Amino acid sequence: MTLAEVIIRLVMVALAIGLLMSIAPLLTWGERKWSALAQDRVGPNRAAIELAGKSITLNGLLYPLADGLKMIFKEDFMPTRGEKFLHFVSPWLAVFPALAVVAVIPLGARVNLFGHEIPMQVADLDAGILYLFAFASLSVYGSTLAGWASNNKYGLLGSLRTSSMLISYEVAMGLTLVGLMMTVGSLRLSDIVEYQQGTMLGFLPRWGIFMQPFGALLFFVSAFAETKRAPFDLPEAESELVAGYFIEYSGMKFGMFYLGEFVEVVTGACLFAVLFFGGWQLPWASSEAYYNPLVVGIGGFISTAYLVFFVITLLGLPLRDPRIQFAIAAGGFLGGAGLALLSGAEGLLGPKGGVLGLILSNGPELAKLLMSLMVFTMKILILCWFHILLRWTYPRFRYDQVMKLGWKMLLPAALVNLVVTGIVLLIIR
Amino acid sequence: MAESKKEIKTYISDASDDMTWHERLYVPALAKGFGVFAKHFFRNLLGDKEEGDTGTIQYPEQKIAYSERWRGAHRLTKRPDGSTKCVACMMCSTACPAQCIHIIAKEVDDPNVEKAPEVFVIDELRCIFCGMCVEACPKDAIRMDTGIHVPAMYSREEAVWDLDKLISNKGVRGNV
Amino acid sequence: MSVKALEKVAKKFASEVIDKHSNAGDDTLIVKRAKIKEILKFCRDDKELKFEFCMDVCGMDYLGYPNQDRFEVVYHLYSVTHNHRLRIRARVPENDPVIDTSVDIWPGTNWFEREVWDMYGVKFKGHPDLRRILMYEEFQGHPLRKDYPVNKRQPLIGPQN
Amino acid sequence: MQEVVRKLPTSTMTLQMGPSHPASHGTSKFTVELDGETILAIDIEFGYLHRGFEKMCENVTWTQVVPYTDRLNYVSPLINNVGFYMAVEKIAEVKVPERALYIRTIISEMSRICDHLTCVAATAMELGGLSIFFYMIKARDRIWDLIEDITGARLTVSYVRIGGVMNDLPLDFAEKWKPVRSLVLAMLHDVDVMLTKNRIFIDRMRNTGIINGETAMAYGLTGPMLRGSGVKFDIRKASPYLVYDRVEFDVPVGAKGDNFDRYVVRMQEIKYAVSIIDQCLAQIPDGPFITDDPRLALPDKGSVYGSIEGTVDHFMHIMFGIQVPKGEAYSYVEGGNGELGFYVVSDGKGKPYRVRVRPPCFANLSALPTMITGALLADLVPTFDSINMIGGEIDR
Repeated sequence: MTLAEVIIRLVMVALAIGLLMSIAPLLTWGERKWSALAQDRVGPNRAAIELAGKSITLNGLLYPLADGLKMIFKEDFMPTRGEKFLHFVSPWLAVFPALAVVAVIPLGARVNLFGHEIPMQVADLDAGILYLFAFASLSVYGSTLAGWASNNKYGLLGSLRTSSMLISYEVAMGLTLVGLMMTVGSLRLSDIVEYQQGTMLGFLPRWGIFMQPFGALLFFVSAFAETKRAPFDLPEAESELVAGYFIEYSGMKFGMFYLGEFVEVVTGACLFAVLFFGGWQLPWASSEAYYNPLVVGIGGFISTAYLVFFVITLLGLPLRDPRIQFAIAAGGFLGGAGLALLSGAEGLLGPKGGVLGLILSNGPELAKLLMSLMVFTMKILILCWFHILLRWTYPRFRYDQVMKLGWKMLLPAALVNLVVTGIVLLIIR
Repeated sequence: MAESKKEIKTYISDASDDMTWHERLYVPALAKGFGVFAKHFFRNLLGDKEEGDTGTIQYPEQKIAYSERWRGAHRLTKRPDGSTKCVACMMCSTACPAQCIHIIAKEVDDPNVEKAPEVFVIDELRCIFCGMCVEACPKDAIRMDTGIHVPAMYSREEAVWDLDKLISNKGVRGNV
Repeated sequence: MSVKALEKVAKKFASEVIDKHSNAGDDTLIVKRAKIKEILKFCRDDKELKFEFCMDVCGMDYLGYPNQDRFEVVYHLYSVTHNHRLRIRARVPENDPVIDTSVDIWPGTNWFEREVWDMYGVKFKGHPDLRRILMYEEFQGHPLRKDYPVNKRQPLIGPQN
Repeated sequence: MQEVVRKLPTSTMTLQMGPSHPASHGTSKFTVELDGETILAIDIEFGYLHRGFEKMCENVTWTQVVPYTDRLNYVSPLINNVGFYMAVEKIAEVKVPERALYIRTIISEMSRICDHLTCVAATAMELGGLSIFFYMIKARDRIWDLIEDITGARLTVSYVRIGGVMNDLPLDFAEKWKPVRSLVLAMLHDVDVMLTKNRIFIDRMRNTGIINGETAMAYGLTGPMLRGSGVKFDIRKASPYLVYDRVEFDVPVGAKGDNFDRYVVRMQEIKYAVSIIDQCLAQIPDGPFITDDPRLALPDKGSVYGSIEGTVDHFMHIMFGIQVPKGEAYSYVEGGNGELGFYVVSDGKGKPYRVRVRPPCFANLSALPTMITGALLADLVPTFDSINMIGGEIDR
């Protein structure tokens, strides 16, 4: 491994963790704000910083910050007769696996920049999906041990529910993906993404969700259950078990469970995007299309406009205002034009020397990199939004019903999906 | 009866017996429910914040207008010369279910005024804002139309409002 | 219909009846406590009466009323089938405040009788679980008796005096 | 090989839920004996909110009881007001003016809407559907705004007086009712779509907390709980009071007596309550809103300020209170949770000799052990919610 490769890997680690750690706290804000909107409320908007005599609230964007500060300085409570070591260690066990999952996820297109082959993922493992499953099952320990170590009956009930529920749903989750693995023929996540380019049947993007619609639904349900959020929030079931397995946690230890939950939401969205929504691929287009300035321009326009729109809704600005609408359009236009220019400039202007030449010669690759990153982020954000809004819509299951759903509905359905996929593949090939 | 039976029958409910097939599939009904929820989301996101659906009052910047009959903290009305209309007849303290009004009467020189309160205190912590004192007053001397809540206080003594304080309270709809 | 219910019970248990009236439209039967169980059972089981409901059981304290027992247990019965009501008041003397329970007739009277015990100190013979219900176990006395002072403080709650 | 059967030494777990527990609504405590998650036995303890309602009533005048009744079922205080004074009027044989009867019906039905909204909202919230809670509470708040318009307070209304009510309806009440009405109906539709066909919700509610009609009657259950069990008993129909015999409505009845039936019954009753208010507003006559009998009602302010008779009447009324003749009466109204009974005894001395309130949820809650034993811990939540225990009412 050369020094450059080491640096690339380190940068990738920073990028992956950075992406997770910036989206996850944002989601704690988004959860409150989006749920508030759907529930006919305004949501939190009072946290403020006094700057030059003006209080800046940023529409409640400061809440994650305030939360973090609060949790750090809050008393770290430890039940007297609890199991000290496990009580200390289990929040880490809850966060770490959730973070580790992101290592195998391709965040963007593999590019060739400045003479280096750069895969936009920390580790491109052959057995990427198996790695995912391994870490997903590790996360059971965190919550199970937390409840047990708290010496609390509610905690115990919560941890029992967690362990049985998570393990049951992992079985279903694993089986639903076998269909996809058979279709693609690889466990490597970058292969799966590569496979999802172009069109199928002439009019559909060749995405996992169209190749395996049933599998996608099943996977979505079981991945949802893995995050332990409503309607699958029986481990913490507010009204029965008060807070379930983390009832005796406070301060940053509680914060880590909380963060872990949101990290799981993000990684869940990443996984779902990679497996079923083509990862960083553009719909209908092949990955070669990233070198087409026109495609890059249109894609850039849409994704930049979306990101601007996202930021604007973050800030709570009124979307009815024509100026805001103009800003969104302008942002999209600038982004699209910039990317298209970057991609196609060398072709238009011919080769140049110096730093400009260096950038221009790497222009198409750079544009591809930026574009794919943006497309991927956009997909994640939409999925996270969907995930969070779903969480606030439904009442929760009962313990036995969730097990019944897992074993009696999801598992057989996954098997059926597997068999049908096998038959179809046999016929086609 | 049923309780005397020591043997306990454990049942796990199974609702599937009276559901239609599409209810049993979860997804259609869940999707519909999500549709309603998302409808609210987009209506509030794209709609006009001012007259939107939220109906949230940004207290303390915004305040709702109380109804005309709303019973707030008390006040004593005044005669044109600034003295209280109260004639210390004790009607209000008799009618008060919470016994929060305390009055000591005094004689006044003015021949048109029978009596006046020397001491008139209302313990606003005891008060339950039922409005019976206002009903009981034969002189329209006590009213609850100030439109103010009794504020939070640091000591119990502050909650006992005396004559001066009660006279200085203003009514929402003009000070009669 | 309603007068009939009153008359029927009064006729059947003529020896038990102390008084009866229909003031303000409420049929009232005042009885001795001895056969209260039979009376109530009759009220529930008789085809023409069929009082499925024992809507309320409450105590009364007639302290200082001469020529009558101090306590009363008042039953309000209702029949859905015939849509009529009946009030039965059973006199309970002060020196022996015990009356038969009606829990085995209507299980719903369980808590109501506990409350009467809690508030008036009338015991129900045969009640499966005669504990205090609104007050706490350590409470002294029975608060709704007329001789329990309104402003009395108990050691566990409120300021001491 | 010899077969060895080894039994693990297991024991049941006693779990104490409450008095400070989300499912206990703040004022009750369940001591639950659990085998795994199955409830073997449950003991309910309440009284944490006991403030001696009946004792207090014996020491104040007849008028001064009203504020106490506000605090019984604090979600529908107006029904309590009406119920108490109906008992007093029964003893004193008071004739209530027509308009007052209509006003009382309107406010009773508004309170019933609030009560059912709160109950269904709490059920949905504690099952995890927090959004439904917000939708319903928003609608309830709009109704409370109207109640504030009528009575001058949102919760502690003290509105009803003997022989009538305190104030007339505001002039623009019918105008203001229209948007509230459409909001309530739109909200009901939304909630209906989100819950009624939703299998997660059906699974949680169907076949949990079952009580059949016969047992329900033996336990003295009334209101939506009894009707959920299939017994068609509604005091508004069985012995119509106020103007319930002049409006058209139906009594929804469940079949199985489970939580889902009670939920459906409540949702239906909200719709009927809305229609009753509409009909009342269409029928309401003009006229006085309180009786003009000077022994019972305060004279109007004009005659108090202007005439010596009025002043004297006023003084007599306040100083000596209402004189209720000797007697006893039990009056019953259909409260949000069932039969709200007031048994009032007067010894003719100006103060109630005894005010006994029959809180509907007292009887309703006493059936909880039979409904929940053998079910799962999670079933306790919807079952307890559908009973709709109100701390102020049960603890008095």
